[in-house]
Amino acid sequence: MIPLENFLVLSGILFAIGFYGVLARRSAILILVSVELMLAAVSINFVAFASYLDPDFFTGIIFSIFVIVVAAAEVGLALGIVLRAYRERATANVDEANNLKW
Amino acid sequence: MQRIALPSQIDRVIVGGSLVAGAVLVPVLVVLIALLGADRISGPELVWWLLALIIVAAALGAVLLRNVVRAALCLVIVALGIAGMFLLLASEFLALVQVLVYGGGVTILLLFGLMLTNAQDDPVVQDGSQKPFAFGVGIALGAVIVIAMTDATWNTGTRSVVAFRALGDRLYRDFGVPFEVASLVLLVALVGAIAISRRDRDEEEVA
Amino acid sequence: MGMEQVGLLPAILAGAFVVVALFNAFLPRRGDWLVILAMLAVIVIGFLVIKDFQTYFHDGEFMPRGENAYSFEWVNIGDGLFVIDFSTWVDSITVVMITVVSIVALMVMVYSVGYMHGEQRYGWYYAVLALFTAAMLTLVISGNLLITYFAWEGVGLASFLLIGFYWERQSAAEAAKKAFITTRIGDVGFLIGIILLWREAGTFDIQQIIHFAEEGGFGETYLTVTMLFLFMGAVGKSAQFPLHVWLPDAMEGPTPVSALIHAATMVVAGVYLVARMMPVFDQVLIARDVVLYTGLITAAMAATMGLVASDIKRVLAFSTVSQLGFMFVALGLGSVSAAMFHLFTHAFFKALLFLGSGSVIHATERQEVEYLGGLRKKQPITAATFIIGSLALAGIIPLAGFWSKDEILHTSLNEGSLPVYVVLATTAVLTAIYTTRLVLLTFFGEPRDHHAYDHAHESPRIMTMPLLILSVLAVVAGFVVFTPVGKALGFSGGITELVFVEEPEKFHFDGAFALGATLSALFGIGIGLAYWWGRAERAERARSWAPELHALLVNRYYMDDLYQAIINRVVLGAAAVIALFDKRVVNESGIDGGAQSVSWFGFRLKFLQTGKIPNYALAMAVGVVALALVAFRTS
Amino acid sequence: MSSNDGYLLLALFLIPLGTAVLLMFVPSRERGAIIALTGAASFVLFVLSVYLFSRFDYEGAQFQGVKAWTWMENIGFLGEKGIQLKVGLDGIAAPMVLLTGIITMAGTWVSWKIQHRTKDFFILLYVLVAGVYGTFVMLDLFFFFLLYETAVLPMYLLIAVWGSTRKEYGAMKLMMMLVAASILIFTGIFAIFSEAGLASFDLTRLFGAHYDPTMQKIFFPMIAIGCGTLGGMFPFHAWSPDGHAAAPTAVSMLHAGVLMKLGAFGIIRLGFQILPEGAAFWAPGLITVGITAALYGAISALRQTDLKLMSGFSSVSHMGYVFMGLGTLNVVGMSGAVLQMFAHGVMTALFFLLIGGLYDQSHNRDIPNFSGMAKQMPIWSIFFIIGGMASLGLPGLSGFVAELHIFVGTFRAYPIVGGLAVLTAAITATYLLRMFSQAFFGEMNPRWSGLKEITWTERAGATVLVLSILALGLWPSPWVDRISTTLAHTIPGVSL
Repeated sequence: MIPLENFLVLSGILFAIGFYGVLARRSAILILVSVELMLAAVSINFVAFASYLDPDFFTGIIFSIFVIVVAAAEVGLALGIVLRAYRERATANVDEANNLKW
Repeated sequence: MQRIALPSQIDRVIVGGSLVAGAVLVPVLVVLIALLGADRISGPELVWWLLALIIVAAALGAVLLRNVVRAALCLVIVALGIAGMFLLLASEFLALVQVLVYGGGVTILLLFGLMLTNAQDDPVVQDGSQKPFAFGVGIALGAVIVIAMTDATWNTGTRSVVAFRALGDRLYRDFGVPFEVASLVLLVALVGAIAISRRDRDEEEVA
Repeated sequence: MGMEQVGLLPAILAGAFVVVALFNAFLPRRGDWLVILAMLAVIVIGFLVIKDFQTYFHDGEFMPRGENAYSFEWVNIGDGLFVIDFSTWVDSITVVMITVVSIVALMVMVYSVGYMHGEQRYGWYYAVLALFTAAMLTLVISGNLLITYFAWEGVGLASFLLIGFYWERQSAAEAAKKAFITTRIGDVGFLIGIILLWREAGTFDIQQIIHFAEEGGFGETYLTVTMLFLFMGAVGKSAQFPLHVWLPDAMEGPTPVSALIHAATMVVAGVYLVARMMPVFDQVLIARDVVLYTGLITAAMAATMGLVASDIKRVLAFSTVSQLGFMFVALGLGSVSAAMFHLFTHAFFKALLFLGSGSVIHATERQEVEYLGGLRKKQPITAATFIIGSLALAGIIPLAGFWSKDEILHTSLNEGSLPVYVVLATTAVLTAIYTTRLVLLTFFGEPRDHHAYDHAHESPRIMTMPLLILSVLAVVAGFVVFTPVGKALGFSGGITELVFVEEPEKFHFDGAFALGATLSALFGIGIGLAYWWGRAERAERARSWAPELHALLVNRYYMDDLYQAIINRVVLGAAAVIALFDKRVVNESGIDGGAQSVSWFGFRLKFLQTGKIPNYALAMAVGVVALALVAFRTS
Repeated sequence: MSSNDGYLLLALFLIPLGTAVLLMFVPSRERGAIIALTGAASFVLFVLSVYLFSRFDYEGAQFQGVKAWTWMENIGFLGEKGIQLKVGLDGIAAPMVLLTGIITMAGTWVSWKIQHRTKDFFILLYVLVAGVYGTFVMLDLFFFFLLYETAVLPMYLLIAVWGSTRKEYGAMKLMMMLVAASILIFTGIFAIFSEAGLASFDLTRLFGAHYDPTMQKIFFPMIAIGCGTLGGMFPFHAWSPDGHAAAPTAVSMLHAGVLMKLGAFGIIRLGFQILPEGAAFWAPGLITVGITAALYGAISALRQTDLKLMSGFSSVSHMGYVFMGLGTLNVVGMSGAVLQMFAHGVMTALFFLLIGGLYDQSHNRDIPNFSGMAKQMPIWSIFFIIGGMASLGLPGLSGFVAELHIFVGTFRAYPIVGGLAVLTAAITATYLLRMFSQAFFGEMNPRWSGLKEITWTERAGATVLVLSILALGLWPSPWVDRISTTLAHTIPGVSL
């Protein structure tokens, strides 16, 4: 049997990679991609815990479904924002979106 | 809308990706099969290792590749790998959903986004100035999570296969209201996405 | 009416002060009559008080320490811990002081009716005179050191107001300021001394303090330091070295004021104070020596300065300082009697001299001797009385000054040492010289300023009457020491016992000694006559004869310049440094600097606000990792 | 003083508050109504203050006229009687109430001259007065602090809108320093609250509570610096000269006259009465700060040419005496400190009133520019000289009584410091007399021949203040008895 730790470590690594992507990427779309990676990592976590720890077995899976739903919604919304920003500023580069600057 | 150069891109990605994947995967596969033969690991574990390798490699590709289209397509591989993981965890329904939503919808959306924002015009400089810091923080975060996960002792019980019917019962009976809320969220998000991304009237006039 | 009502003396005048100060504009003659009436009432009551006091001398019964007449509590903290009693104390010293103050004050007030006639602020002048007299009477009847201080400052205030009476003149304003600040420095010591006495004795009551001291309640060093502080007050008020500098400048005030305050009464407050505290001074001989030598230095120094002064009032001022020095010498030798006797006689002839000089100034509107001369023809009464006063000052038998000065010289030889006597005797000769010079240059010889001379006339009766009365007193005041005279005045056992409370047997008239004193005074007068008789230009010759010495004396030993330099360099320098410190360090560095450093940091830190979301995300991530690590550590 | 007088104590701070509210409904154009209303209010307050002062039983050391209304209890961290509107008067607050009454009345009269936004000025002024009265009579720590801040905050607007000479700077500096100081007080108050463990802000109960000596030693300086900043304590006095220079007349009067006393009052209330061991530990520090401030302020004042700056530094010097008196830890010295609070309040209010009367006409306060003013403005000069004489400690005027007590107390504890303190009085005399002889005496400067004598309202105000100076100076018993009894019985560890 595959130990639970395997899944957990995998999800951790995946989460860290996604996190790196969020911080390091400059294109808004690629940041979205990285966010998706993080969400996926969390999903693995949920399902693995559900499978190994939860006698009822379902709660984690249902949460994963919600995560996927929210992820889909988020991508849709985020793309809308990116498109809008691109039209306004002719770039999808987040470094140039610095209206909050002093 | 600007030019769309998708087909040739996808060809190159598929061919190049397959070559790279093959070059990495084949030796690993050999090692794993050898381990399996020596009874050091079980069959599901072999599959897990393979999937894990693919997922990590693809994820790295998604955050490291300079070509945006390739990076986005790497996400598809990650999504599919995770769907495999779900299968290993005996939740076929989730695997299905994962393939449909991520492998299909999300990726297509992202690609559209890329196309519409002309991201490929300047594919080389995709990384921000704080990349080294991000690298350090990423490593640190990963290390923290991994140490935390392995440090703990998990009281693992028996596993059972998810029955579709029981899942449906839970989803629509116990989690009915959240489910409805989630669908509402989706709806609002879609409406919102349209509202945000559509041109204002005066903008159209200018255009 | 008796000693219990002694508090009425200042009260009446204080009332007159309030009424005249506030309402003089609405009173006929600006209220001068009110003040004079009050003064007359004071004299009547004062006479009754003295009469009452005399009953203690019936049948030779000797009451040396007087009587605590009246008291009420002013402040009482901790049920007796810290009490200020408004108590009065009448003894022989008080009686002498009341007599002197009320007679001279009345003379000056009457004289001022003529002298100050037509002045602006005429009512205000009388109001302050009333204030001064009230404070001075409070000072002399007080039985409590704090009340003494209270009155002490009160007379200082009145003196300030009267020196600065012609405040439109910058010099008068400066003189008033100088007088106030200089005496204030002495008062610092006085107040410290009072509080130090209280610290050990636990009371401000003079008799209790004396009692405490006589029982040895104070440590010797402690008491010495304390009495020296106390003496500082006397030094300031009585214009002794080194705080004598204010008195010559104080002559900027109206001349009657100089007569009252800066010759006869206020400046002797220091003498009065030391006399009052004599039993305590007796416990610490070092302090008494300090009194002695302060007096000696002052007497000699002031007399030399008086030799060259050209302002008629300043000569008299130096003479006052010098005579006060005589009194302090007597006190330093432990003889209250001699000091008080000299105080008594000096008050009359010095007031006379000042009022006489006022008469001259009133007539000529000049007060430098180089513009005077020959005035005896124009002002016979003034000249005659002035000469009587001068002779009294010089110490010619049998005028008042002779007896008292002789007594001090006597004491200095008996109680002190030969050097002290020699210095005093020399000073007495100098006194005779400058007195002669003053008289000669003012009233004899040829007039040097004909405009002033032609303008001059004898003063009106209201001014000459006080001169005549005072000149009579200047002649006879010394006789009171003789027993028959005292008995005639109503003091059974003679007035000697009144004035000479401590040592009733002490006053001895020594014929040989008196002859010596008279001869030395005549010698001084002779020198003066030889030098200045009809020849005013001799003053110029003195300048050429010893220019350095002359400059030294004219510039008053450069002490004023020294003090001015100290004020300018040291005090104002320190003030500049501290003001700069406050500006630069406290304000600009401390407060504004603090504010600016916040603003500086804000300016620097704003660059962290890049506006780039990935930067914020990175910071957040660092925080997450750090928090996770913390969670690790704790679990 | 009966407990029904508690209603009057409450009225002391409700009347000014009500006046402020009423003023809001008076149209700004109705100057007559504004003057009538403020005049009536200030007079009633004055009468009430005098009445309460005279009714105060000077033999009773405890709070008198205590009255309490529950406001918050058994909520959250508060227990029974958690926060109450509790009023009461003791022998320290009584003279302060009287002082506030006097200065409010004089300040109101003087302010009728103001032409610019008169109504708004008076609204803020009366809010300030309400805060001052409230702080003096409140026996609840919560309301004490609330009203303390209420008294301080209107100052900013009053200076920034109606001030002169770098008013924004002065107002900002004053506000920043006082608010920063309030943080210290606030911390101290909560330390006291939690250390007492009574779940109550009732001051009378907090007085009796037990506090750890170490905690007292830590928090006393916080209270002392926090309140001391408002009291102009060296080296946190920097707001005072600039703030006074910028403030309009009545505000300077109230500020130097009353608000600075609030600081010293806070040190007594919160510091000495609640944390006596901390106070005893830090008393030498207070003495040091006090004598330094006294000398420092006096010497700085020697060098000032602006009349208001000079008065400001003079205030620093005189408040130094207050801290010195408090540090003596004996009844005489501490009584002197409270007396000095009263005495300085009255005479500094007189100074600012007179300086304002001059500045309104001449728009100049530089001493060297003036000469022979006694000719042009004799009444003004006489008032000024009386104030100056009080300031330099002339017997018969208020300053002497206060300073004498402080000197005596200091000599009891530290003779050398006492000597320096007496010397300071001579320096005070020096700078004041220099100013007199320069500005008042001598030839009149023809530039000022157009100046008029101060107005009748100013004369009336100055007369009230001078009468107060004389009253304390000539008959100090009513003050001394009240103050010393309270101090002797309410502060543990204070020697007689």
